[in-house]
Amino acid sequence: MYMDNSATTPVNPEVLKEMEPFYKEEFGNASTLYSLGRESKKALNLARERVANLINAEPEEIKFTSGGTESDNWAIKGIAFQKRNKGKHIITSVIEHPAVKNTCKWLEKLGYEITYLPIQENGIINIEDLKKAIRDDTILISIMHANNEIGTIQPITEIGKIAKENNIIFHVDAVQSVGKIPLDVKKSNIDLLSISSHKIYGPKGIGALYIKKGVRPEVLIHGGGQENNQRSGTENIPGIAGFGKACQIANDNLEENTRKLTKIRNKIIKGVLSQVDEAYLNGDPEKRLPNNVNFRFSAIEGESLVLMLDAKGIEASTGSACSSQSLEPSYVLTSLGLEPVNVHGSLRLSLGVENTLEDADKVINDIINVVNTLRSMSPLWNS
Amino acid sequence: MYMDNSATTPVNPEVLKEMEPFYKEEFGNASTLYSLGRESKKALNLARERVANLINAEPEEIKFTSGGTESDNWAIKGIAFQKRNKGKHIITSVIEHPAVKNTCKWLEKLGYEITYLPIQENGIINIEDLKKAIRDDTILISIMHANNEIGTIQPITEIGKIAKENNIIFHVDAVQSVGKIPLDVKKSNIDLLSISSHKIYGPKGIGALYIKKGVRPEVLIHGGGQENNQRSGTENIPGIAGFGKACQIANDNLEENTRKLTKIRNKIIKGVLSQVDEAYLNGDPEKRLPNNVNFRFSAIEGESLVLMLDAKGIEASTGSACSSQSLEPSYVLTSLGLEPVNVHGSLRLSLGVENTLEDADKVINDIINVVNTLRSMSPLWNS
Amino acid sequence: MYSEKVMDHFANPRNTGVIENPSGEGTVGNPTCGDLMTIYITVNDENVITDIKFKTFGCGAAIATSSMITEMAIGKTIDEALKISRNDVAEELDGLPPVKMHCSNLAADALTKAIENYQEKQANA
Ligand SMILES: Cc1ncc(COP(=O)(O)O)c(C=O)c1O
Ligand SMILES: Cc1ncc(COP(=O)(O)O)c(C=O)c1O
Ligand code: FES
Ligand code: FES
Repeated sequence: MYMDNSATTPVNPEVLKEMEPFYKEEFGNASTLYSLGRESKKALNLARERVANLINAEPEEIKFTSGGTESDNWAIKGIAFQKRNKGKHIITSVIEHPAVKNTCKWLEKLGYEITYLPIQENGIINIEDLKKAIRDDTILISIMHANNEIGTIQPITEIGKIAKENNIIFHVDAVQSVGKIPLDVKKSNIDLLSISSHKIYGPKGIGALYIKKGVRPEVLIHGGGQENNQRSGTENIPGIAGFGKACQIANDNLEENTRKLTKIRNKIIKGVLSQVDEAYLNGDPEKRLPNNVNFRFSAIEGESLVLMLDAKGIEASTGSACSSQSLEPSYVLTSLGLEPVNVHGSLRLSLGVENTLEDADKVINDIINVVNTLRSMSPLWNS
Repeated sequence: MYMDNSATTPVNPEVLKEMEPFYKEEFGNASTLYSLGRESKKALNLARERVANLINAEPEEIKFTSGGTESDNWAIKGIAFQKRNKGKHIITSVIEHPAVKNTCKWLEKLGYEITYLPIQENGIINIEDLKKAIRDDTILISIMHANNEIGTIQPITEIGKIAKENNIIFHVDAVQSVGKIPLDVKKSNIDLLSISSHKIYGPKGIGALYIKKGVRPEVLIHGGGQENNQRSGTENIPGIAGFGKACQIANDNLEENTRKLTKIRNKIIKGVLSQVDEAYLNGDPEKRLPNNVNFRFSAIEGESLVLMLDAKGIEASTGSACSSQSLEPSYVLTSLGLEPVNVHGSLRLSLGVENTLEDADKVINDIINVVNTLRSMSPLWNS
Repeated sequence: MYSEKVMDHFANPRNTGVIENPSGEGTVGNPTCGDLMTIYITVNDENVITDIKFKTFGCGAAIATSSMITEMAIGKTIDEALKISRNDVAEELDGLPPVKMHCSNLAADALTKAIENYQEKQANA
């Protein structure tokens, strides 16, 4: 029972079918003269339309990249370089994905100033904080749509309005939200938006940056002039075709999946919180992705929790220090105001379209058992 | 009859087989705790070894990227940024791929100085020119191994020796040569080397940068810390696994393919030059890739040549101005000293492992016919 | 990530729990990641460890090394047990990932502390 869909998803069989011809018969380079390349060209155009449709953009506003990380890097560095004469101040939040956070850290080394907006107890930024942070030399606001750990959804339409009023470029990392909740780049006044294919049942190694017409971030990857001279490199046609198909499927099933996943999510949350002592939900109970559950349990550690659930056939993840290479607890969870010892016992379940209400029963039971087992050997647990 | 393998290659069926499990059952993220990610991790390690073996590097010196273009950008910008306090002078050649050339042009905008070494009539740089170009503030030499249009092979071992003596980082764009001719990063004193998967029967959208132990170009794509903190982004496991397999196959068959392709290549060259009037070979007859043929024919234009060959079932390419988006003739061919009018009639055939000696017969015949047809309607041709 | 032996000791930890009125007990915290481990021992008149139990709040490696060290220490004299080094524990488990080596330190330190606690009690008796 795979419940780590925020890390990555399996590829939908229909997506794979869409990709296959481009590995073998239709492998031609999209920029060649001869007929073999024509199908590639068509696939490229179709995929561009499908990605655009999912976020209400125009096809020519979609540029393909190697994934969400590259899209984030391109958007932020691209604007930082392009607007360096206008200003060097960027506003972001403390809970952005490392692709945004570490890009900002690098820009700090180059002399940029970054404001990292705090989050409230529910994981959401305070709009007043944003307003106060804006300066004359602010060139970019980069705020994620939904957080990858706690699933909280930021008020991007309000933010977009403020950005527009202040004539500041607005970038949204929508890697976790795209295809899961409604998203409209026009309505939300978004200038740049990052998407990744492997979070929505598409292949890995492909993503896109939506770039609003008229916005021109400096190029990150120079070369042969593909993607309208904005992102070079021979186009990954199978990947692009698969990504496009994944977007179309996500679009067609958005409402139904939301309804279904919300039910499963709420069942798991209710089941665990009502049956496990000292269990809490991280993040906002309402303003969260339909597929995200993030618990914390006192007196136990997340890596062992995840490993024991794995032994029971459930794949999940944790923000515990022990599970990271750096032995530091999740900065998203500590930003919520949690003490490191409480971050220790965190558990993220990120549901996928294949999960069912029966899965919820199993996972609730297994969590109860595993938490009890670990607590029985914990020196911090006295019952 | 596909003869445009320098643009891109079909994916080898064995490569595709290697990739398939990672789309479906073994789709797990390589950095997860649970068992599902373990196979991904293993695949990552195996691929790293296979790529390393092909160029006599150590596995940990291989970093996966989204392709040759990204590798070139990373190598050059990475050293430019890292060494900016040591100097801002870079040496490259006039016939580099746009991924190198346009990266250098961008660095010029940032205040770097670039020396573009000329080439001799045979398409190869003069080592004396290189020696003379070196300055105290030279931080990088970036010279391609084999050229993508005319297939000429640069003396990288001599260049590597000079770079080492002068304590200058040496980057090689080996996208066209890797897997086709022997390459030894240790022997040639190479610090950075770009590879692309889709030129050697691997999937598109994946490549690698070899980074010699101790060399530390600034990171191009920041984020979650994958690839030992040097190239972030969720790893494209199917792509990486396929790329690794392609490298292993190329390695196992290197000598045999070289022998076979050289024969076909020489047969085509001899057949065409001896039977077509005013036909010439661009580039060096000896120091060239076993799979590269590049002709020029007077009084005709390349786009029509390619389209007519396509109608006869042969896929090829040209450096003609008419075939490019910018309507400029190939700078590689003009760098050889050719007048634009002579570049017009250029034709590149890049052979693949599937080509046979019989294919040579067909292509010779078709070229003769097509050249005759086009000349019969050319005002420049009087016979 | 972990060896089969680590996973075995993690999934089926030996000697978990508390000894009431132990001969010695030692608790150490892990400054690196904030984990906690307590080891309880019973020692007989010949200075042999006859019973040992642990409680651990920590990762898979912390639990496995706790379990492993109890098996390594039981039946040994306290002098022999004091010689069990941090590396011995990791080796006995067929190795640990480098980032997890500090967890085996935790186990060895907790055992040492429990033995020292026993020795102090003896000295004060
Ligand atoms: C919010 C967010 N942004 C960016 C990324 C990076 O995307 P990718 O893995 O495609 O590089 C991820 C996922 O890892 C993510 O969850
Ligand atoms: C010499 C050379 N360098 C770089 C590249 C770029 O590689 P990729 O298409 O994988 O980005 C190519 C091919 O397009 C090439 O021929
Ligand atoms: S107890 Fe934290 S890493 Fe082992
Ligand atoms: S003749 Fe048509 S583009 Fe050159």
